[in-house]
Amino acid sequence: MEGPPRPFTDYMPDILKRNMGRWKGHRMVEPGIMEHLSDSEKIYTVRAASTSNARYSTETIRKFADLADRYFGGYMRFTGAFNPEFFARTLEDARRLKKELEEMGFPVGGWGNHLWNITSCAGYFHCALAATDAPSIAKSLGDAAFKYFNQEELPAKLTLAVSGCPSACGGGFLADISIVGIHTEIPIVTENVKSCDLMGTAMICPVGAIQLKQAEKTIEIRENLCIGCGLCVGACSGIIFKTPEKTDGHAILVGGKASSIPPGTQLGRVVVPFLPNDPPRYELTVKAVMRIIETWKREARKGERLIAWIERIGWERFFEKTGLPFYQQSMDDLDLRSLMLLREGGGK
Amino acid sequence: MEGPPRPFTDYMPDILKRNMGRWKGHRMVEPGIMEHLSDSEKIYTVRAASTSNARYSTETIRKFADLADRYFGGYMRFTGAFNPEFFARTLEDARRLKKELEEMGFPVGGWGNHLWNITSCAGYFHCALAATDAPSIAKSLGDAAFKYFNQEELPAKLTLAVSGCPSACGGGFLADISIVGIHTEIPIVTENVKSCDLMGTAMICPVGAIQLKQAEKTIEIRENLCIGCGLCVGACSGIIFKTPEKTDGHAILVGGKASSIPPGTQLGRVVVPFLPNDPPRYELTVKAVMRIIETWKREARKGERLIAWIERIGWERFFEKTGLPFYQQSMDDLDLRSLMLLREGGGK
Amino acid sequence: MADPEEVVKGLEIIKELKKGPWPSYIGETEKTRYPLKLYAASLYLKRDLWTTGGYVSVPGVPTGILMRVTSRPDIGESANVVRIYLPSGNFVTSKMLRNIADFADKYGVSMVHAITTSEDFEIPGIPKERIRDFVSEFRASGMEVGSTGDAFRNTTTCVGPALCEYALFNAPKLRDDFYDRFNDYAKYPTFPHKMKLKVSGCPLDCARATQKGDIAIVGSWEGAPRIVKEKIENMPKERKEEIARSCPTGAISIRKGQLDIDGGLCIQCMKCIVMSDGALLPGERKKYLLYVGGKLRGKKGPFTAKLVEKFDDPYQAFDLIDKIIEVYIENAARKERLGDMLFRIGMKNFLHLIGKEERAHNVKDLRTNIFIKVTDEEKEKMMKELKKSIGGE
Amino acid sequence: MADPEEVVKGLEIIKELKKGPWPSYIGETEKTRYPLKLYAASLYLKRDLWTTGGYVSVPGVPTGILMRVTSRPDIGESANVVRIYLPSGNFVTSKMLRNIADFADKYGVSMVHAITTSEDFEIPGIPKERIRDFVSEFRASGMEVGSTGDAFRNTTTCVGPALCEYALFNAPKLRDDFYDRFNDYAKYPTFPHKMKLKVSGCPLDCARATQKGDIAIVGSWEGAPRIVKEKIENMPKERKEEIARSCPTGAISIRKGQLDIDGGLCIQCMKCIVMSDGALLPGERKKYLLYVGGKLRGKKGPFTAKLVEKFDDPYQAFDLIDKIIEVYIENAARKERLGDMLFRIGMKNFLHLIGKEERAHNVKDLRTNIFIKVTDEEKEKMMKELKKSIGGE
Ligand code: SRM
Ligand code: SRM
Ligand code: SRM
Ligand code: SRM
Ligand code: SF4
Ligand code: SF4
Ligand code: SF4
Ligand code: SF4
Ligand code: SF4
Ligand code: SF4
Ligand code: SF4
Ligand code: SF4
Repeated sequence: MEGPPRPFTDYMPDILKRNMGRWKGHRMVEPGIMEHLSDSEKIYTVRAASTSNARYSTETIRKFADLADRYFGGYMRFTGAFNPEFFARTLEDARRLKKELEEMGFPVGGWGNHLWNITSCAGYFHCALAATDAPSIAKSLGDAAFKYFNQEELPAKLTLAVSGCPSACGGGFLADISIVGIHTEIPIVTENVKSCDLMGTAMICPVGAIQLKQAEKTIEIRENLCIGCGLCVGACSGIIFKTPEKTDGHAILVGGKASSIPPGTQLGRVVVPFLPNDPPRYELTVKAVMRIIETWKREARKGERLIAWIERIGWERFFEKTGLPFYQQSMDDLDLRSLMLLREGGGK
Repeated sequence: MEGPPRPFTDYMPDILKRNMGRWKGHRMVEPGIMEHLSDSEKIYTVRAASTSNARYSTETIRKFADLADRYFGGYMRFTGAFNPEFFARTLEDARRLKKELEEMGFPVGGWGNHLWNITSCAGYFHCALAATDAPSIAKSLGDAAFKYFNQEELPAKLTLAVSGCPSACGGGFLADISIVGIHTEIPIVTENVKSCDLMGTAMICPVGAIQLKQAEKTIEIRENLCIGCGLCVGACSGIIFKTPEKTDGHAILVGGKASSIPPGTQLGRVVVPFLPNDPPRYELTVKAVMRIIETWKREARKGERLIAWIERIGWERFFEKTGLPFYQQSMDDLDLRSLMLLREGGGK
Repeated sequence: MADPEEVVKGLEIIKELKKGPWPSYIGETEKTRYPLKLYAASLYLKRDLWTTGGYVSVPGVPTGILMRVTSRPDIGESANVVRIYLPSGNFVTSKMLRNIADFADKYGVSMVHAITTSEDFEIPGIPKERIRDFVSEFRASGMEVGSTGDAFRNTTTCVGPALCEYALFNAPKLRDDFYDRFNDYAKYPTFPHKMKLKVSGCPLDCARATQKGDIAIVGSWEGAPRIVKEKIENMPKERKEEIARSCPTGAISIRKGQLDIDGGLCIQCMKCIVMSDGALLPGERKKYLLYVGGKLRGKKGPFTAKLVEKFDDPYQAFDLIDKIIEVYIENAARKERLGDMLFRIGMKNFLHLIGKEERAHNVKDLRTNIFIKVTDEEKEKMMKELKKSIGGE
Repeated sequence: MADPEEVVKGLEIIKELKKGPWPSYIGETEKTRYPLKLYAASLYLKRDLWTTGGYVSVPGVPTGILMRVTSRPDIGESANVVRIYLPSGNFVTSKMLRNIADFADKYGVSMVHAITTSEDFEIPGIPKERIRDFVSEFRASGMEVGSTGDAFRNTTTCVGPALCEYALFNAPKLRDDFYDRFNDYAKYPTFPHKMKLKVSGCPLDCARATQKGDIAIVGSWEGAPRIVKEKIENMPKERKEEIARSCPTGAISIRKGQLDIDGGLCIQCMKCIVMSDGALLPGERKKYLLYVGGKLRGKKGPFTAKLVEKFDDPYQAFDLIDKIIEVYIENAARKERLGDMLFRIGMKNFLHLIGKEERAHNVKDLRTNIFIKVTDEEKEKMMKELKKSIGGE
């Protein structure tokens, strides 16, 4: 059979098959432990933080398999947001699981008014296109915001996401607070360009900055038009950023969310347009993110996601209250009603 | 002295000069009669409906002058929204004034949760560019919605505006409910075009639909591009709409407002994109407007302007509740096109 | 000679428009010499019977007088219109009204257009050959014509402190002063297209400045509304709760039975104020907001005006208006309203052209894409500011 | 041979990343054969040391396998990545995990990327020459690789009714069925660019379908939420009031002590439901919403998805998806995501191309300009509908 293994029910424990569509309620017992009730049965799920970019050794994968065997007949799952999720029959079992996971280095937490997860892409770790290293930023943020994962309450759900470049594989744009890598130089064309599909490369440029020089079998980048998006760099190995160590960095965006709860689906907005890459701990970036979280925590109402709070008070006061400077790059020139229409379209 | 007569205080009654900036409060005694209080003094204003497009005979103007003489030493004013406004020293005087005005055919009303005014442009009455006749529509709406002017309460302030064409002199776009005339044909070029500033005419077209034919001393309108906006027709007498009696009509827009009260300044949105010109009484247009007013009256909360109500319930339910059909023309694509141009660096 | 069919039928139609409780302009018009047959015919034919004659300048009125040409001279005569400036706040005296009526009788068709949507009076129906005489005689009577052409059209303001306790400044006086300073721009057609300045005394914006003003000045304040102690004390608890609930930003809470307003959250929307029966009024730290780019047509259709700057004194806006005019004249295309120019070049470029930096109050929302260009200097400046504000190393 | 400076300094840097309470990927990586020195050097040098090798197709995987080329072969080897489909809902068994771990040990670097943001597993570090063997052996073990190239990338869904009482349909099952029907589009790279279908069981959208889905299916309903009588009765009055106040449209009122929900006003936002501790649940008149055009990059940056249609049965969406694919293939430019195509041609044209008429649910806001084109037939149709609805003559 081609495609994914299916039916998926073959990979589910019996209790879930029996209760499929029959669950009646759920309750967060404590961060990371959720109780699910059907008419006659009960199950606990226990979810642990994942490593940055969800990278594991086979040793750890086998330990997960062991836990699944010992607690639930060999079944477990991974959430859509990176986290390994285990099943338990009783609350005691769930708490034992939690302890075991924590001993392995995987704290249990999330759900409710907590930090649920940090997604991140491969960045320098595995990708060819990174303008910033997502995994190390994700780790630094996780350490700094850790108490919100399994201890202190926030006004509402909080998600963080880190992506190495505007492709946003790690979910830049979509989390309450997202970090997205950006290039800020105009790429240059090298000899290698000859080996690329020149027409295809020219066509990929979103602003028509690439001029095809058919005769010379090369292309030229018009500097005044190029927005440094990097699409051509990804498409053709003969186009490169020359000094990424000087020019690459990342932006902070706030206010993305997916759920229908007002104000519905939202994309993050750029509040800090550029921060330099400063591994291992990205102090300034982490400080700015923590400042946003803490201001929101102090000022928002219960149940108010980050963007709901900002919508209530307005951007001017967001900057006043967080103390973050307002940068002109946060201003989109397309900040006109037509763009709003576009951004919003129909929908939730 | 050039410009307007000034200082304006020379044209104000003493009591207003004395209390300038010292008013402490106001109270709508009844529709059209407002009491203004300063620390030590009191004044009443009485405002009457105006004719469509605020057209008066000199006979009536002189009667207004007489009223001003008899009640307040020769002083009166006109509100920014067409209405003649008189002053009175006591409530009895105000009520007498009201009676006199009503006997002249000028009912007193507006303020608070009522219909405040209907502004309208000249339309066929005096303008060369009209696609619909604003004054007769304004009159028909005034008659139909009259009870909301000085009797029944609405959820909030209501303003109506009628404009003969997209220039919107009468205030199309900006009232809670606006009617705006539209042309729906592509204009044609006649012999007279030779007398126009051809270059200027070509430049006026917002979508570049006019092609200059320097050699032949004429221009050509590219039908596929032309959006029938009529700007060229206004600019050059050699360009005309051929069968306006068949193609002209008007649209209904809802939700315009100026005040800061949430949701702030708003432009009207097109809910009925085309209605035929059907004088004298424009039954369908009037019915549609009344349907909107009555649905809003029934469904909105106290203090909720039309657009605030619509924002709360959403457009889908606006159409469900009013029963108005949703027309595809209410959906904007033009904005997106110009935005595209802009994004891709399109110039003038 | 008998009237043609369209007139006969047309007169039937307009008879209907004399009925009903709303004041009838037809009834009024019958008392004038306006060519009602022409209008009647146009309603029957469903087409406008006027054609445009443009603005023709006459001595002393460089921006021109509006010409109206009839396309059916058999049933109605061509006629032209003069626009008359009113005193600020549209205060008129009976003397002024009678004077205008006299001129309308003598030169026009005994009709006065009292008041236009841009708050002038008009006298319609003046024959072309009499315009010159009219203008000089009318001027001699102490009044002025204007509000035409590619110049400042009439500047309108709300009634302001003359009648209204919300006014944060003397809006009508500002209009007087505007004409002292900027009248040349109103008199000579030097702009790419018309320009309109509209002024409101408070954010309720009775002058619709934020909808119609190429340039708008609106009175506002900073921080919380002012609480009128005596009045708030007598307010029933439920009213207070209702007011607190109505605040869009949640700035109002009730502490110890009293309204407590967090100035840091107030967006000066006036909602609580209009609900308060005078117990709340605009705040005391006054601010004056300058907006640009509002208009209803132009090339791209209607735009609301966008906030550019907040001043401590409304007269500070005048210098910026000088700069805006300069930028408009230099950068706009022919017949391009300021708002369309703004749309074309972008708010950012506009701010830079008028010598301003972008600030949070200039945006309603922030960008979502990150195709951002930043120079090295900008980066350095950004890091400095950021470190200062959040205490980086 | 001694490590070059950038590796030595780099290893210092990453040591720091082993500290702290958040799980450390460095700690994990040290237990693998991943070239950590290469990564360490890149952090020190502040530049990515991988270069792209594109997707190279191998027999049986026409959409290709992701190639990773190192630009510093002296400190790290080139390596390629396979993406592995998981069962819907990301349910995995210990057997499956061990099987994958075995393959990662044998072919890769003993590392598993468990789970990608698009909910595959990956095994990184497979040498080019071993890919073919890997693929056939891995397939024989009962699992499939994919989610690459200009094709349907992995379709993701929330966990749905398997664990969640909000689910309005069996989202993971729909994914199974999707692959039964559409696998060819996932297997062969026939699209202009990648396509992603994301599916959420209810409007809370745990799959982030409306942010990331070129095509998104989201469970919803019509009318009011369902009230669970037993539970609502025990709810304290203040909780009820809090819930009523929280509704954005004011659909909830309290009548005779009970929650009264006006279905005509409910926008299915789920706010009341998540506050209710199970006393409110999604309504019973189920609807399935199809959105298009979401994505995070493309040519124009991030767009949220736009609502196209509401179905009574989620499987009705499949036929429309067929049509959407057809329209996408025919109309998109090379490397143009569906959302960018939509932006370019406009929602209207898109709807027409897929054989739909515009309806109120397709828009969030209406146009403000009136430069409208309407044909005579459209006018006639409009008048007919209008008369029918408001009872004109
Ligand atoms: C497990 C997971 C889905 C999956 O298939 O993997 C999930 C499952 C549930 N989500 Fe979710 N959400 C999951 C990611 C999301 C996401 C996406 C994300 O975080 O990346 C969202 C959209 C986020 C957004 O809006 O930005 C999401 C928005 C919600 C919400 C709305 C939150 C809000 O305030 O807007 C709720 C309701 C709530 O929290 O009360 C919710 C509630 C739930 C509940 C608790 C509902 C229930 O009745 O049980 C589901 C629990 C099922 C369970 O125990 O497995 N789920 N949920 C995802 C776990 C992510 C994680 O590991 O952290
Ligand atoms: C007289 C007038 C200004 C003028 O200079 O001519 C005026 C004057 C006042 N307006 Fe206004 N508004 C006047 C047109 C407007 C307009 C423009 C319009 O209607 O064309 C608006 C913006 C409308 C909009 O938002 O679309 C306007 C929005 C308001 C509001 C906000 C209403 C709202 O609910 O949004 C208030 C507050 C209220 O009604 O409680 C207000 C309140 C007031 C009060 C009653 C406030 C006060 O403290 O007294 C002012 C009374 C002064 C007086 O007695 O003359 N005024 N007001 C205008 C009378 C118009 C008329 O004849 O109907
Ligand atoms: C008299 C007046 C309407 C009324 O009956 O009250 C009026 C009447 C005309 N306007 Fe206007 N406009 C009048 C206020 C407006 C307003 C409202 C306002 O200013 O508050 C607007 C919309 C606001 C704005 O400016 O955006 C307005 C936007 C226009 C436009 C569109 C300009 C543009 O491109 O944006 C035109 C066409 C043009 O200028 O090319 C126009 C053109 C015209 C002409 C001159 C068209 C023509 O050549 O036939 C109209 C003459 C009608 C006539 O013969 O009586 N009129 N015009 C108003 C006189 C204002 C004044 O005293 O100065
Ligand atoms: C592995 C994964 C990230 C992760 O670490 O979890 C990933 C990794 C890459 N993505 Fe992605 N994308 C991944 C999910 C995403 C997502 C999120 C999602 O699907 O939920 C997005 C944003 C959503 C969207 O599609 O808009 C995403 C938007 C992109 C783009 C932008 C495409 C566009 O033009 O819109 C690219 C660039 C491209 O395709 O040309 C890209 C390209 C890449 C490449 C192949 C770039 C390259 O050639 O080096 C990355 C390989 C990294 C590596 O070597 O490890 N990736 N990519 C995810 C694999 C998904 C899967 O299992 O199929
Ligand atoms: S977001 Fe950019 S850096 Fe990160 S994996 Fe995707 S393409 Fe690579
Ligand atoms: S970096 Fe982006 S904008 Fe610049 S040339 Fe390449 S594709 Fe075009
Ligand atoms: S809106 Fe149009 S029809 Fe009416 S006065 Fe202005 S230009 Fe003439
Ligand atoms: S009607 Fe408007 S769009 Fe058409 S040619 Fe004339 S100016 Fe251009
Ligand atoms: S705008 Fe404000 S100050 Fe001016 S009249 Fe209206 S309410 Fe009064
Ligand atoms: S003016 Fe508006 S924002 Fe300010 S306190 Fe009053 S209601 Fe709140
Ligand atoms: S999207 Fe809805 S149905 Fe699916 S897991 Fe989330 S809450 Fe449950
Ligand atoms: S789902 Fe949302 S809109 Fe519907 S009743 Fe509940 S809170 Fe109100």
